[in-house]
Amino acid sequence: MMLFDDYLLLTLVIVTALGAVFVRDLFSGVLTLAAYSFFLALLWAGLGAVDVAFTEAVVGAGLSTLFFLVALFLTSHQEEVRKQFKVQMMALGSLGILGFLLLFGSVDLPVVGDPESLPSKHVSSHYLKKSLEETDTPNVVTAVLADYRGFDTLGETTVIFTAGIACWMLLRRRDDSAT
Amino acid sequence: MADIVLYRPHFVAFIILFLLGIYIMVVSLNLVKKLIGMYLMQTSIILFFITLAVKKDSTIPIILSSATAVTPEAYANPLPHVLMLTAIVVGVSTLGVSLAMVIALYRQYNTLEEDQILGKMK
Amino acid sequence: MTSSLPGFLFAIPFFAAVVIPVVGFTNQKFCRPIALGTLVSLSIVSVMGLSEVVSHGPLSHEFGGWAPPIGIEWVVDGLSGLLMVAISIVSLISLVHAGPLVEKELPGRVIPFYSLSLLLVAALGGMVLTGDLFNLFVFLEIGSLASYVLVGVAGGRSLHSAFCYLILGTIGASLYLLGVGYFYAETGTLNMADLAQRLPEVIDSRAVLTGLLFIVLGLAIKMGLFPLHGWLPDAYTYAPNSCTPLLASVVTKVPLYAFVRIAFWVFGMTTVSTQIPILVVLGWVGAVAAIAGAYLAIWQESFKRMLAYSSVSSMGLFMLAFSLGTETGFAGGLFYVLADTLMKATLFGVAGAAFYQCGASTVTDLVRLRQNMPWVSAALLISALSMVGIPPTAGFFGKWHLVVGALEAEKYFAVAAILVSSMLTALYFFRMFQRVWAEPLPLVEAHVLETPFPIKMSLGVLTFGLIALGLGSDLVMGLIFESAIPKGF
Amino acid sequence: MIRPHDSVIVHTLARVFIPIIQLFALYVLIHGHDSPGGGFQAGTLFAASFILPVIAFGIQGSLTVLERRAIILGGIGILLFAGIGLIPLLLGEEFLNYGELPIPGMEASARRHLGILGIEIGVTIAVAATAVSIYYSLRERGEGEGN
Repeated sequence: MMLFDDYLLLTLVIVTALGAVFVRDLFSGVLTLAAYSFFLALLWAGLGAVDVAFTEAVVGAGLSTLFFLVALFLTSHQEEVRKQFKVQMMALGSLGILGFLLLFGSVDLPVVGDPESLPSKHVSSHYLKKSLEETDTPNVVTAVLADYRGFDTLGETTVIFTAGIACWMLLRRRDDSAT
Repeated sequence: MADIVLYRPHFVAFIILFLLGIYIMVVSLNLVKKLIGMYLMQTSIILFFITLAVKKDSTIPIILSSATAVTPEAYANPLPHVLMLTAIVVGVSTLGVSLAMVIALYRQYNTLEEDQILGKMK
Repeated sequence: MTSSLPGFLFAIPFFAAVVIPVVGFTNQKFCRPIALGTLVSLSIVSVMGLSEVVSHGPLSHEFGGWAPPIGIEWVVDGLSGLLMVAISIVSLISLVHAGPLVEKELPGRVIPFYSLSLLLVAALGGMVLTGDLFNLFVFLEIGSLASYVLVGVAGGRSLHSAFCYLILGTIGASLYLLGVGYFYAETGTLNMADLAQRLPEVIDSRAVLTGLLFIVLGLAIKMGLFPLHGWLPDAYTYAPNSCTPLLASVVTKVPLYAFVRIAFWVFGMTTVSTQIPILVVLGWVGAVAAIAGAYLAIWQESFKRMLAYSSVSSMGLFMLAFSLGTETGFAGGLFYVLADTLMKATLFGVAGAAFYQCGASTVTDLVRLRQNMPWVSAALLISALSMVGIPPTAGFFGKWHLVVGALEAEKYFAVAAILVSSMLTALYFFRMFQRVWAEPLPLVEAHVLETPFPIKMSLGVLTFGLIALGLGSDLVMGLIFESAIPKGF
Repeated sequence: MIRPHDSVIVHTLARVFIPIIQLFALYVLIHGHDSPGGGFQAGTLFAASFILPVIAFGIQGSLTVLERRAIILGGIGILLFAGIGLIPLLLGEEFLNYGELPIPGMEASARRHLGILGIEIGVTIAVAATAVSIYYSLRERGEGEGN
């Protein structure tokens, strides 16, 4: 499980994330973010989550980078970095507490990859055992996504529909919507 | 504390990305840089969920033939994958709406820096 | 008892919200009738649902035909049925009130306004009725996206406050999702009822404790609890007047409901107050929030900003009421939530009408209200009296039950906090009374057009509702005691 | 705004890639059952294949009218999804219960298979149209609109 590629991919993900954040020019920051999404997609494919990797590569890296680039085309590329010492200290302090809370809570979490952990036994064993005979779909993730928890997917499509209406309401010119 | 780093490297990566994302969202004055931080925070939570779904030496959750009885230990846990498909799309939708706001703000105040916007609003 | 009623409770607002843009492109006049017709039928179905719950017990609906831990389940019980009725009625009145305001404020954006409002109502209904933690996150996101945009659509300052609301709201929603992830890691299930059974074995693990802390933090940001309320005053002050009655009266109360559902139904009363003493901490936070919110409201010059800070103060009162730990305290808190929904809808409706009629936005130019808008000033008078807590109105009975519950629980700091915050509320509302009624009339006779009928009717219905809720308070309290109290009291 | 790209390479490559992207999107949609893929991935690929010509060849008149109405297609996609879910509810069963879809001569699991394919198509239409609509709104610089 702890093969070499996991450590490599994790470091690549963190390095590109730091790059995307601390570079001054927004244009290269966004493109580093696209690289970050691709390495993340590779990492998830390695962890066995192929559907999520596919979606992250297409929706996460493709669509978000497209939206970022369109926004940057219409606004400015440069970011004037100014030090604001007080806010940084306050943020570092509160994030230190949040980080300690995360570490404090992580001790009892199941070890990565142990098949005896409760999430892998309780509900998901039913999905794995029964999904082929109940829904005729080999891909269990599609079966769970569309059938067992199909209502979540309906909510998810509504989320992207709400975003579509929202962008129409915020940006469209006054004349074209008065049809 | 040492075993966390050794046995759960993914979890350490999640903590780093999550805190980095929130730090940038709070501290940076540039609106687009805040959204880059938001994107990092949302994808780090997806990393946390996917590490819950991993099983030692298991394949992807696609069951081709129902002839042999299916042993759940041989396949990764499909439920977090489904949840994270939703989280990715939610992240992209929130990003779309926030970029629409950034463009509308730029159209009005001609800057992406929050302090200049506050200055012009007064 | 499985029934298809919750399915219709979701389908009615959802289908209307999706059909409106499709139909609206052909003819813009259809949007308002579809929206109002949908909300009327939603109110009727939710009242039918509540009466069925009272007579036959909770109704459940398994989506996709799968039993709960496998599929997603919706449950309508006393608490969620009551809130669903409140949401549907108040959103109906807010949309009736918003009719003329939308024509004036957002001329080119009538279709998306009605579509987003119905999506917001469907999302709030979804959050109230769902029995699945991740389903609640999905509807939380839909509702949040709709309310970010409804706040920011007036452009200029409201855009910046909407952007801050979006950033803080996304942090809150992500913290909630993280908390759900910790629960899933420990118990392997997402269904609330199933989680409640599986929690006692893992209750002392640190992951569950941090999961609960993250969920409380995330929902506290969403509901605008005092230390994390930064987005609320700007958002409600600069939001367009057609959207504030709906936003201010219901949107912050649904995350509070989600916290109550998780704390009392999933964790149970005893674990939340003794093993993980989160209720005690939240009691103190609520007390501080009630006093601080009321104190900050005194110094505000803009009327809507004063109301925003009074919303922060009443959110503190709700958290205080639910953390008292006695049945009357819980029931009093729930009754005060219903009363506050009506009060905030009326007050923000009056603010919107005042701005629409004569451009009055600060407390001092509310005096024009008295001069040429008798209906609206009557609504302002009654809702302000109800906020202060004068007998015939619902506000008095709400605060009365809160004080009785606090005394029963022997939590004297809570009693002190309720009384001090009520006095501060009385202070800034009497200051407003003095400005509006005691000041001499301004000499110049401003030409003011007659208040349009939808605004007069909606403010009238809300004011009548306030008094009816006050007089019928024992009926509502009886309903709450009978079907909305969690086990373990 | 975004002028058509002037280099020939982009034009020819775009002309080559657009049909391939659409074919791949159809493959992803149809094979969502037994290989990774499904509604969202296929919808986003379709959106990419609609946005690429606008970037490469600039904005033609007809395309702008289509893009302005894209949100309606999104609504129709969601109505297809929710409509398939509503039929069982109207028959007295649960919402989204594909086993009860009134398709004669099929047992429940085959009906569910069809129901899943149906909603994947609905999701693909919704996501493709809404992504194009969001792209159009973001790119649309209303001159002097300054709300």
